[in-house]
Amino acid sequence: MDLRFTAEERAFRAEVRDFIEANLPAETRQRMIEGRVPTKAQTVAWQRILNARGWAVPDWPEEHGGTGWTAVQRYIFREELQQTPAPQPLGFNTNMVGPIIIAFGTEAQKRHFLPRIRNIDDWWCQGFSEPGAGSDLASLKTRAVRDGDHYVVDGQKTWTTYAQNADWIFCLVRTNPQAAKRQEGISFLLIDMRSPGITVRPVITIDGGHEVNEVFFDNVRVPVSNLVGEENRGWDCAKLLLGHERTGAARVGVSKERLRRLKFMAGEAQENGRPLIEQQRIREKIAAIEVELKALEMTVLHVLAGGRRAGESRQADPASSILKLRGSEIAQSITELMMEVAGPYGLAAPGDPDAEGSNAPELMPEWARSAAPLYFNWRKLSIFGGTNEIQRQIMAKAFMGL
Amino acid sequence: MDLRFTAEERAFRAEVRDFIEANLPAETRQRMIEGRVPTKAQTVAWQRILNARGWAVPDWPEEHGGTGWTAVQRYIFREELQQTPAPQPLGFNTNMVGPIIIAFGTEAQKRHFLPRIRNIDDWWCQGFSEPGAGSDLASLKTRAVRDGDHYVVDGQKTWTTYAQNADWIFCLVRTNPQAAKRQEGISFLLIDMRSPGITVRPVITIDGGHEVNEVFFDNVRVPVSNLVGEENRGWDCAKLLLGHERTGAARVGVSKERLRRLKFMAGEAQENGRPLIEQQRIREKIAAIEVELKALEMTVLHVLAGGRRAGESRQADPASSILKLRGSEIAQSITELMMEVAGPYGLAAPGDPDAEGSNAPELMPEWARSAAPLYFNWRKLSIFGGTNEIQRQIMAKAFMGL
Amino acid sequence: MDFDLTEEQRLLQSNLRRLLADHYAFNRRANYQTEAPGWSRAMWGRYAELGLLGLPFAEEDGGFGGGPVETMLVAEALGEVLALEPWLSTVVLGGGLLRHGADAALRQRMVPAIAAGEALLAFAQAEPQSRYSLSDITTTARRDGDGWVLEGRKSVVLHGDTADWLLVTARSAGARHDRGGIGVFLLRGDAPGVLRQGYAMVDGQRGAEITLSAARAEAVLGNAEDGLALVERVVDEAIAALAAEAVGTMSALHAMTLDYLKTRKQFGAPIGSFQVLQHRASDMMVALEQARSMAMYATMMLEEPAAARRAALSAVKVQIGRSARLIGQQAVQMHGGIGIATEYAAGHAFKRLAAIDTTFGDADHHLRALAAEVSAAA
Amino acid sequence: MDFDLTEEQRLLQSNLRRLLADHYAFNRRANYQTEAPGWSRAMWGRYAELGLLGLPFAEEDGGFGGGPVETMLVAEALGEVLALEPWLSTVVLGGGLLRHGADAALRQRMVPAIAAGEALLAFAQAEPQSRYSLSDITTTARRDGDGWVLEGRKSVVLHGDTADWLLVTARSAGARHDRGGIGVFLLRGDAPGVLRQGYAMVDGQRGAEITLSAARAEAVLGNAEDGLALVERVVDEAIAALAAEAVGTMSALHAMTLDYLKTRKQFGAPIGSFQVLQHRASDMMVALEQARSMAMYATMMLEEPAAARRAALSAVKVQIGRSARLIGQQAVQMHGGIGIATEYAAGHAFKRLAAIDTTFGDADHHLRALAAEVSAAA
Repeated sequence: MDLRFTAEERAFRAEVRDFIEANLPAETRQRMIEGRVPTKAQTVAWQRILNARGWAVPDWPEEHGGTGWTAVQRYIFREELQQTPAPQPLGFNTNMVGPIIIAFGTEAQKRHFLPRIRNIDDWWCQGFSEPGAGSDLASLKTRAVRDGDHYVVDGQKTWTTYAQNADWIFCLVRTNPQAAKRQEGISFLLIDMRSPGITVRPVITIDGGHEVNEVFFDNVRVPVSNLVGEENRGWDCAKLLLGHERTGAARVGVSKERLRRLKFMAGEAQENGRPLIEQQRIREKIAAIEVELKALEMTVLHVLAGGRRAGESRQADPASSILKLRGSEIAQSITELMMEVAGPYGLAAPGDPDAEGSNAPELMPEWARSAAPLYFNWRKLSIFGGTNEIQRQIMAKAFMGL
Repeated sequence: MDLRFTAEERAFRAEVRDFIEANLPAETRQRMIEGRVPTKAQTVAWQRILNARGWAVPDWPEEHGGTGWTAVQRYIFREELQQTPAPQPLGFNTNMVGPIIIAFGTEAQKRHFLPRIRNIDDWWCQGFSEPGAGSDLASLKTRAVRDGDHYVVDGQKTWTTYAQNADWIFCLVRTNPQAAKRQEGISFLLIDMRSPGITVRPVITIDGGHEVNEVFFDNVRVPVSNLVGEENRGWDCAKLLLGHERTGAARVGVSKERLRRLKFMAGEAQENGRPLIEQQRIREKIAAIEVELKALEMTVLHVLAGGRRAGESRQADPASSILKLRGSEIAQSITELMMEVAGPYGLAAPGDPDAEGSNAPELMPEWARSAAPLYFNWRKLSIFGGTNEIQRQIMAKAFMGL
Repeated sequence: MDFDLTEEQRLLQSNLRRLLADHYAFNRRANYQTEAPGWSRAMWGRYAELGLLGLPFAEEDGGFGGGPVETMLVAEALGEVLALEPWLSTVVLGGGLLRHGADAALRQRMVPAIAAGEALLAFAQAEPQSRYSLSDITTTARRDGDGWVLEGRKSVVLHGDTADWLLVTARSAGARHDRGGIGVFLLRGDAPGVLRQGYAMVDGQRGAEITLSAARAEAVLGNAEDGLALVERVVDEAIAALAAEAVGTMSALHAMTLDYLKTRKQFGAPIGSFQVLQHRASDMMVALEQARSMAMYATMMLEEPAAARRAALSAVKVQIGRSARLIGQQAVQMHGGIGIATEYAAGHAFKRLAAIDTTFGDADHHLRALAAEVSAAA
Repeated sequence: MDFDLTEEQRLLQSNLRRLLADHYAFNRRANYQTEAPGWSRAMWGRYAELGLLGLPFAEEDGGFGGGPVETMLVAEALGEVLALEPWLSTVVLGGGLLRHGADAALRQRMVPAIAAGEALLAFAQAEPQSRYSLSDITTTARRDGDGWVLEGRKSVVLHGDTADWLLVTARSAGARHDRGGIGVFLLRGDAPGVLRQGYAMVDGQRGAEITLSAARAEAVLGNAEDGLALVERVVDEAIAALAAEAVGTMSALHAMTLDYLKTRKQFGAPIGSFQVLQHRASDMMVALEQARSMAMYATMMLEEPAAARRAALSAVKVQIGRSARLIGQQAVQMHGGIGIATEYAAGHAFKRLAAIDTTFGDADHHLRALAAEVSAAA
């Protein structure tokens, strides 16, 4: 049992850090430090830099462009991206549709799509959630009816992140409404967003940002060749995603970076002419979050190194739920504290300057701008990706037999 | 709407306070300040002083010795007792068996028992809970079988507070095991604790104290004349108690007194040669509890003054649950903080010096002695009298229609 | 002790609630927000008709003689619908400064216009560096003939963009943090030297950054060096009103959440049938009741001597902040995704509650103030 | 990075767990508590046989060369059964002081006796006024010939009543709070001038108040004026051991609670079928996992330089305190009445966890220490 990083792992971290320092465009980094989401162009440009270096898809098999890194190396890579901060790989591409095509796709699908996914030649979005089917995915209603060489898709998806950027959408659709179980009769389709009959309606969130959308399908014709896996077996694809990426939800690197930002803000904000960071209570709150984040980081490393006793079999390990739960709670507590530190200026926050209803950012100090929008936006962290209530339920049922 | 006490109410408070100051034995008060439960003799002596003054049973109808006070006056009286602190009226006598006999008893029962209850000539205890029937009272199993002029009682009661002091016990017993509903077929019996067949077994709690007991009934013969109300209608009596005494559970006066004690302790305890009360974090924790207690007190006054909008009908008012919940949480948070203030000495706490396993109290400072025992003992506040989970359930079901 | 409302108070409450029910449905609120000033001039006229705008002023000044209880009732009702209009800034803040600080002549000049809905007021108190300190003032007031000329920058001024009149704190003497030397000055909003940059704040209310360059005051309220006590009193009154407004908002948000729990189905059952959400709703109910109790306490303590009043209002603000955070966050969480979509009311209530916490000192700021007064018991 | 145990470590763990399973059922623990020293001499002998007592000492001193991981495994297993014996005071505290502070001759004299179970040690550090400060020492050490004579009062000394040897901090120079001038002295427990009053502490462990009146030391560990760094190091090692012990206790308490939830019925169903209690159990599981992670972190950081080590161990103590409070309180709450009855194990685990929080500084004490180091980021 040696709980420290090895010399090789430390060297690897240095290599990654140096590469990011040398290659990440400064304005991308600054935008992210300010708490804003990178633009589509910034995300794509960075992914192409990584792809050129061979680091676009560390989690993929080497034959499809993966790096062959250990779990610890992949963790270090992700943490370095998060801490810089640099745009993270577009999850819909690299963590979702890519692995599914690798696991279930035809050779033709792999040949055509995988290189484009890696390089974000196609920006993908995810069509799973529907109105009335949030955490209860299996109750989805969007249907696809076979018509010759095509499926005809009708229905509605919601909470579709960055649909406005997307070239393609991967969807769960109902192909057999008569199936005995609700999970049966669902298929996994790849749909070109330029297809006639697709409408994207923006959903503006309370931070003023435009991240999510509703996507409507009205008689959309999808070639049968875009079916992934077997018809009516789309649930297998969905399940693959549930098992995937156990430690990413902890977002340790992101929270480290945001904590650093919080400490910067607390050095800038003043009360009675002194920086807030000098106040005992603020320091204690920061220290308390740092303790929690350290505990979370150790749990992540424990999982990565495979040393968890209960973790022999991936199925029986509650770690995913714990990491999601704590990761979101810690991230949210940082944004709460940012809001507190911003103080009155928090009320005047401009939101995403690209979004509607924004204020002139120059009226307020730069350090205070992102606090409120981030606080509001990150409420999603305990909702999306399986609510925190669902995580607690999973733990109780699956790991404690309650 | 005038949210302040009237001049009459303030004068009444002064009268009560003066009487307590003049008549409460100093050693009773000191014992309670130290966080110890008054002895049986102290409780009885004080109740007799109150009884002589005509203040033994303020909540009872005047014909049975009640004072005819308003709800606000009764609150002031109780709060003054709690804040002094003085022993509170023995609830089993004055709040439980007394009101039940008043509501359901025969004339003979009233004549015989009520004066003795008022004066604690008889010390009563309560036989409701059973092993396996904690919050689910209706599942009780102790049975009473009619045999001529007697019932023969067999079974077991548990968590029986001060059974070791008691002359009498009032019990819920099952008289008709075949009843359609579980609540039916239960009767309310008065049982002399000296009856052959009764065994009392002490249950020592983790603070080292002896407050609760198990009471075993083995062929105990109880005269039928000790049945209160109708046979098989004992649930009506139990329900009377549930509706009774809505604001007492808040324990505002007790918490005020314990907060004062906490602030005394924090003035005595030192770190680096300075009193703990000078530490910002301790002060903030105390201030936070004071805020919560003030909110609770205002809620109590609001209920008392009858001004709550939802409170027109007693049945439809969630106040009882809120008061019980917050009252117990606040009291527990004070004991937590006492434990913190006591510091290392908290570990050496002597517990109740009358109880087993006690240490020599003279080895540690007086101010630190009661912290740990009280912290341990008061865990009961969120368990007994309807757990806090039950209170939340009641609110959700009865008042929010969930 | 008496918690009952008078017949008149009941009437006021029900009339206002009816007005708001008729005109302040959530979709209309969104429309009001896009009107030129960022709120509804028509509603402002209706408030005037109903007597809201002159309510707390003395009858001899042209008001209706209402007290703290009336203000509480109005604030709570406005909070229920997340009203956008400058009632707090005009009637409670600006109006409060006039009531307690202006001489009879000035009051009698201003109050009728306020009551008629013809004068909007804003309180320009905070500065970029001042955070929650009421005495951290660098804006200066300089004697000029028999008047005053102001110089400085005021920040996040609630409804400062549309106000006809600004009430501005400025330093006529003393150093930056001194308690003495502060005056409250009345300026026309469009006076020469007043530069206003307005914006919508995160909760939909309007704010402004205001730069004063040799801006001439119309009047000073009382003594130009002695205004801090007045400011503290009026800020405490505003905290009491904010507490009541927050209670209204929390109460509406709790009700919205209960509705959602009863109608939204998941896994084949209304989500309100899940015990965890039931208990969460109970915790919200407790938090609401605590806040309501403290809003009443605030109302009751406004007439007490300054030290007791300030401590009480700090306690109120702590409780309001904590209840608001719990109720706001849990309401959003239980609504799921739609809790953070601008198309639904819940997220807006959540944001307004967050903003109220930050207005005139957040829960922690006031907790620190209370902690400073804690001492050992005998 | 490697979280796997070696084969030897696995064996140690399973042998110890087997021993405890055979001999430390809850009812036997109650019996041990009534034995003369308040714990089991027989168990102490078995620990010695298993090699626990010499484990962390170097082989050349007569030990078995174990490291922090071995100590963690032992502490966790002992925590699972709420073991009463003076392992922490003898092996971790007393033993740690000897390992890091004693010269080879003294080590080689003491260690074999410790390993054989023939020498019990206690660390007499705290004083009535010192609370959690390690440098607040008024006990004095005075040169007397070539030896030292001690005078003062030591308080709440863990297992001080039965210890054969006391390791006592005393001031040979400097003023009360000075970091310099502190030495660690070795005394026989029954030396003339040592008055010991033992008692059972709230968690069933033994404590003692010790008065030293011209008590003569057998040795001083290292320099008599320079002992604080040694004390800090050993206290950090003890915090790491306490963290692991707490993890064992929390883990057992969580398991006990799950058992209870599955077997105890109310309203016709196991109470574990109630969703609120299910989620509570999940929160306990999360708290346990956080504590476990930090116990490993503690183990990993013990060899780091003092400043990093102290900060890390403070973070550990904060997390352990918070997890312990949540798990302890919730376990009692879910057990209901029997959670606070001495006849059941849950309440004892709750009390031990509360005691661990208070030992060597509670969560808040260490949070303050961490907060002192927080600074603004660039």
